[in-house]
Amino acid sequence: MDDRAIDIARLIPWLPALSAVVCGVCCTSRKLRVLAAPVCIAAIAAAFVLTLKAYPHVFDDHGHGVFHVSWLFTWIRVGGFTADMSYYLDPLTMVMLIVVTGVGTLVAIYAAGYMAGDRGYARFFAAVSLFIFAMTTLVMADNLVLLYLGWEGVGLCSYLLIGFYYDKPSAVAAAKKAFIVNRIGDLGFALGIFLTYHQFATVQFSELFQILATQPSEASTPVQIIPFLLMLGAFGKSAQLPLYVWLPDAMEGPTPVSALIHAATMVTAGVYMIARLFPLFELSPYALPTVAIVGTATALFAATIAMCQYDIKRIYAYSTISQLGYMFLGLGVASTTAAVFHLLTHAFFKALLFLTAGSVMHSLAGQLDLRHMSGMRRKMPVTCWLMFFGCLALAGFPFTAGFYSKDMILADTLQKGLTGHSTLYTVLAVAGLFVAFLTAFYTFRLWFRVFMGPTKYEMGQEHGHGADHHPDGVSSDIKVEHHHEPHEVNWLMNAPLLVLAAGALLAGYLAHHWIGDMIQGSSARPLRQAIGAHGAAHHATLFGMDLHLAMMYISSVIAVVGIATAAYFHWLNRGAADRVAAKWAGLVRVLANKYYVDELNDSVIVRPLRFIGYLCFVFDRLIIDGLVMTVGFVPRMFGLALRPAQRGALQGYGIGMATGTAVVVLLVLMVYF
Amino acid sequence: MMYSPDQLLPLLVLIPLVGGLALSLLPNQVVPAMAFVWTVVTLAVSVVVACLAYQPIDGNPAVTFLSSGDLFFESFIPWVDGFGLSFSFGLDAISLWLVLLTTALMPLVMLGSFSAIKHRVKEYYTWLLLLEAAMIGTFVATDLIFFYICFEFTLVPLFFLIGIFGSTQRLKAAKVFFLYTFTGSMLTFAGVLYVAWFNASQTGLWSFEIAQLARAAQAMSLEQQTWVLLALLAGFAVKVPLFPVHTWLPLAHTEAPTGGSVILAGVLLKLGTYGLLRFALPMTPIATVVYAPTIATFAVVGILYTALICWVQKDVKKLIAYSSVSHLGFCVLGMFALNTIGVSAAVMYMINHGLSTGALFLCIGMIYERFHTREMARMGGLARVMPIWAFFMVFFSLASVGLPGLNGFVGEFLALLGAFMARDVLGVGYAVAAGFGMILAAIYILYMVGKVVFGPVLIPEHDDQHQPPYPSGHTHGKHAHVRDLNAREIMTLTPLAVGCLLLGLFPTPLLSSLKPAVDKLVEPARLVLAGRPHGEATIDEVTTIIFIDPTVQHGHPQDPDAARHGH
Amino acid sequence: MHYALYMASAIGAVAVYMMMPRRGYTPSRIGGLLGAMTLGGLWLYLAKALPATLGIADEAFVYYYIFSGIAIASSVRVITHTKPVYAALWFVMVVLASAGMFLLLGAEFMAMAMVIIYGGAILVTYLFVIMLASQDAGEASGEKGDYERLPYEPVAAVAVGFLLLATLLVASFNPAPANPAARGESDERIIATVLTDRPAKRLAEHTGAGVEGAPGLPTALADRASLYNTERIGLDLFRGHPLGLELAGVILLVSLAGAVVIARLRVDPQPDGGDGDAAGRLAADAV
Amino acid sequence: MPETIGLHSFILSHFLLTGAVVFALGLVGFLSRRNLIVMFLCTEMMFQGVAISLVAFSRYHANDTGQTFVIFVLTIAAAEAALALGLVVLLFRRKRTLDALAWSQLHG
Repeated sequence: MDDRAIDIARLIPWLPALSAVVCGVCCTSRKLRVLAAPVCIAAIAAAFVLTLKAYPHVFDDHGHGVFHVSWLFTWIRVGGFTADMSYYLDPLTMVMLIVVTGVGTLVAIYAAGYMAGDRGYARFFAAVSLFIFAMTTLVMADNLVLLYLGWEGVGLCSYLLIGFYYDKPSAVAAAKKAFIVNRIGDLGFALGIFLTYHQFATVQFSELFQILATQPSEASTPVQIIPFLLMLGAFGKSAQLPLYVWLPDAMEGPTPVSALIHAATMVTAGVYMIARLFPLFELSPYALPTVAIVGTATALFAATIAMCQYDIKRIYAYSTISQLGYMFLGLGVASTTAAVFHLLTHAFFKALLFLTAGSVMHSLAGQLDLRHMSGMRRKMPVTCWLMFFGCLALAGFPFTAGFYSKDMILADTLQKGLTGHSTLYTVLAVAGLFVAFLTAFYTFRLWFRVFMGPTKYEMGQEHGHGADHHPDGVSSDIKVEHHHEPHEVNWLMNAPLLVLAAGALLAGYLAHHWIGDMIQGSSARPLRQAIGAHGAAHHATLFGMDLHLAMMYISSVIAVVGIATAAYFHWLNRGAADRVAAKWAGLVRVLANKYYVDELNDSVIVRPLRFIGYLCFVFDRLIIDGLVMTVGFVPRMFGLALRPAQRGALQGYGIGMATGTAVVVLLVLMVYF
Repeated sequence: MMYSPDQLLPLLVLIPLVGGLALSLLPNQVVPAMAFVWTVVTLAVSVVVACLAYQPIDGNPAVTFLSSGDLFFESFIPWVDGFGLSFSFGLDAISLWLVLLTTALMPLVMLGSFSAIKHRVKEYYTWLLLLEAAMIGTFVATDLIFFYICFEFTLVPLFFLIGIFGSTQRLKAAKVFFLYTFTGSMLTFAGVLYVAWFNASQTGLWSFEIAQLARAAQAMSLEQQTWVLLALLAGFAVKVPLFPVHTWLPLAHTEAPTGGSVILAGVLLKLGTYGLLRFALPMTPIATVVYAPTIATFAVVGILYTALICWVQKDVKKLIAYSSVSHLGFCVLGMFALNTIGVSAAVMYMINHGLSTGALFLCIGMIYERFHTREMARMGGLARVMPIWAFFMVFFSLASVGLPGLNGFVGEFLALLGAFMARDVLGVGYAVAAGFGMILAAIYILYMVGKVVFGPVLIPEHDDQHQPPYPSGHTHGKHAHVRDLNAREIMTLTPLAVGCLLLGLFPTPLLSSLKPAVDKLVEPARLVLAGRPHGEATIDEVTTIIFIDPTVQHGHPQDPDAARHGH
Repeated sequence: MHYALYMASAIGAVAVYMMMPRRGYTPSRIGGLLGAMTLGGLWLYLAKALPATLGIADEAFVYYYIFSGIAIASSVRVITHTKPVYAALWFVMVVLASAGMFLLLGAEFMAMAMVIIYGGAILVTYLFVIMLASQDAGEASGEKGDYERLPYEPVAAVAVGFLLLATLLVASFNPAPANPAARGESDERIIATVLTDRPAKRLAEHTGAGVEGAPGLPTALADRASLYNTERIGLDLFRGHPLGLELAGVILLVSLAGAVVIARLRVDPQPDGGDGDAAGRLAADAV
Repeated sequence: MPETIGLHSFILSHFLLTGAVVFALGLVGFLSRRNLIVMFLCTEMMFQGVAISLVAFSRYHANDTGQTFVIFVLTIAAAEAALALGLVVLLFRRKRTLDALAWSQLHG
């Protein structure tokens, strides 16, 4: 096989980068603005095509996964430390690239319609292109530092896109929050990189994995700390406890952004990173359980909050956090296949859900509140059924994509619990099942509320999505229609949704085995703590069945029960829901206020820190500067005391001079006589 | 006979000096343009110097002037022979890059000042050119006294730039700036004179050649070195400025005219770090090793402390000024890691900070020129009315925050890595603590960007009280027509943006050219460290706490290369 | 002897202070008496130690007391008189008295030059200026008399002046021994070049070569003694210090030009004064 | 003639005493009198004191250069008189007073 044929993959990040520059140029002129979307779509699509072209090269002749390092140029080299612009291509990279460029293309096409007429049209596509550049760099990076570049790069794009409607203070605040919370995680990541270099003297994956393969299973303490530091970065980027707070607020961005960045791709970077560095995580006996526990806790936590939210996008945001929790659970039980599989299916159905939510929002002039809409299926039939498929997948309805992947995670967890006789994993699996029920419930709560029941709606306050961004009078036809009544969106926007819906329904079934092969051929393959490492003989059974099969039955039941419950409370008998809510008013209030975590953060971290800032400032001005000024005060006093001597009278100086002379002469005389 | 490039360095100092003096002969109208052209000429000469430095010697592309780490292009103009005084010039990679930074910033400063300075034009540009001469002189001097003369002379032009062209509190600022830094550097002068005396008493010959003094000073006892190090710190730490002697900086920065702020942040602060690099490391290696943790502690405290202060500022310029203190903390931290990575990072950081913070000051200056205010509460959402400006502002803010791909990241990351790797000197605790500075940097910069660039549009009403003493010619009635950047302003910022991006993506030509020189600087400290037994009190306690088991830690090899073989 | 000198200085200071003009009563007579007694006392005290050989004619030494007394007394009047014209005239007395002392010292040329240049030329200039400046000073301000009459910090001035005097006196009464080698290179050159062709007779008068029993002088001294004071100064000035002479001429020329320029400046009267640009304006007005 | 031999040092001291007193009195006058003209007069008096000392030394060392110096002193005094008096007249024309304190513009 010709190794260098794969080098064409090096262009994958740079096409979107070029597109970002071109779109940036488009920003400057109103005439060029319309070019931005085609350029961006073309670039991402081209990247997708390149991905497909490079795809065959990551397998050897026997179909086993191999890796290639494709060197582009020297980036940082100093004193033995090397971090180059080079790309590491293996099956895991390919999976991620397909998700990123594939979903990216679809979302970009959707956005071309969705953002039409927006004042920041070109700016949007510039940022999206930049994001694709950063994200592809992230998944293709050959070393930790380049990964970090992509990592921070996607954070930047997230910042720019959340704050896209920068006239809205809430959007700016959300953007800032996202960046800063991510930075906290990034610090952990950076320290992890330092420690990795410190311990292994390299940050390049190919070398690192080679070293790790020969590591003794009893790793030293510093080595065991590395995964915990990296984990912090992953938690920040993938919105896990306790660093999840930025993601719900990130919904201030345009909906395609929420779909692409905050659901399908960027937030899964943490999952990718742990999967990529799985050999490192395996070195510590505590790292993976921690990941699993945090993942499950996050899943549960976010799912409960999602139960009581009314904002469609926020519900999906919490749902995303919850689903990411599942992925971390999958990683935590060393089932990287399941985690990446869920990542893949989630990308499809969550992107679909966000984009359909965007369609609803689009047609209701920015209205997102569940309480102000109902029975929309008559107005927007296509959107209605597209979202239905997405909801099915999210709820884990049998044979949809989410069903397979979620199932695999839960089954692997349970298996680990049963075969290893570990109570922890059993509990986690049960909790995961409970979250599955909650997921099915809140998903369909939303769908029934929006599309079922009597047709009733209030248009949003805003003329578009976000603030009024048409002061220059540029307004599309769609915007004018807003003022009349809701409508179905055009087919430019619906076409990508159809593809996504197909993915949401079929990806699970189709990719079921493929993903396993891909992961087994990559660095994410568990070596030490693989499930069933003790051999097939210990393959656990449940109710006399193969565990995976049993889990399918269980979760199917749970999904159906969840959907049925939601149907009862939110479609057939909405009054009952209100009564239940009234009965549990306290709990509902806590959940509706997201456990008051934002308030807690504000009063425990932000305000005290800012107060310390003020204290420092005062200290700086008064004490430190004061001290310096006091030091300066002493000569000043001397000066003040001597000042009368210099009063400008000629004879005053004369007296001084004569005195000086006399004293000097006197001194000389005293010495000599 | 081949042309000798040795005379280029005196020329490099003389060009701006002569240019500055010659400006006074020109009519007022052409002064700004001529000053600009003149700095471009200087830039061209410095680029020629750089090209010659990179030229292969004897046709071997691997061997250039830079590859040995020695001084090159040395030349001497005798001065006082009896005391070994001469105007001696020489370059190594570190000074070459700093000279390039100086000469590259200067034309931009000139360009950025065209509309801001309308009165006493001639003085302004004359002082700037003299300042450039002094700064270049500081970087190329290899004679102690010559270095010191140039170092001190930088104060004079800046004193007048702040005092004449600054804003409301300019006189106080100029005075504080001058006295603060001057007092410190007098002590430094005493310290280096002591070293010169020591050298004379050892060798019987007076010499002020820095390299010779460094060789001689290494023979001093720890106590002597400590005093010398203290004296060096008195001048250079004030100049950097290192916490807690930083309080002159916010005032000076805030009150200085834009051009002055840019030069101050861009180059003058680097004189402090450059001084530490040139003197502290080679002259007092023992004291440096012993006190590196102390100095680094001050650096780290400064990083966090000033970052927190930045967050509560109301004045944009003051915020950026305080952020300089925070940033240079990273630089000092990297430097006192005393390893190749850290010191290279420190040099890289000097250049990065010069570019990005200089550019931020230019951006703020453009706002000040339009609105005559720097208060964040009075402006907002400028992205709506000045999108091009907003682009640059956000770009440079991100460079300042250390976004990978831009220049700030490389320096910051490597400085932290250097501190992290320097187990014998600093250690993990310093890197972790300084790492929180990265978070705080994001907080305050985004806070500023969020207030000024984003948010609802708020354009400051013009306020007479905030009018500078010499208002620009630009009319500013109702802000109905806030104009975005014009071509000249874009031309001012674009080179800096390109520089940030280039250094962010291709730092290696810089880093690899620095390596020989940096290795030379680090060598004395490395020897001291090599001679010291492990496990003494120098092993960082914080490391021990983080790595619960100290025995594991001691078992690990110090050297990354050794580690590679070990595993 | 030091203590006597210190004490005399102190008492003299008190005396001069008493004679300083001031508001109200000025005990100038008492001060004058005290000063005279101090000077006289000091001389008497010193006279006890007078050596046998003075170096000048014994009978002439009386004149020293006379001339010196006049010079000192006149000096005191110069600084204590409230009218500038009188001060100037008293200064003429100082000049005349010191010319007398020059005669005692055998410096006839200097004595004459003093009288002519100082007493004749410079002082007359002063008198002109005083008259020029005083003529309408009366109308300018009501406080006219104050600055003429009232001294500026007399205590400090007197204290400092007499402190310096005391030190000078102590130094004066401990002179280094006369040094024949002080004869400069110039002297040697003069003798070697100029005096070679002087009439042998005049030399002989001083060396005693032609006169029997005359005490005679060593040749070196006789060389000089054979010339008149004026001749010697002329030789010393023109042969020994030609450069200084030229410089003096240049200085005089420059000051002449300067005086002309200054005299031609036109200034606006500014009774209240107070601006720092005066010098600048002067320069600007200069033609 | 015997008087052309050097003076006895004690006699020299007498002349020096006179010179010193005249010089000191001139100094006192310069420092205390406020009339610009009288102040300059006092400086002339200080010259006079110095001149006496110089001539006495000239005799003491039997060296004529002392007297030559007096000529230079005279020259300077003349030059000073010309310039200083011109300036005094100028200052007087400006302020209409000869008070030295009228020209003190620093207020310490």
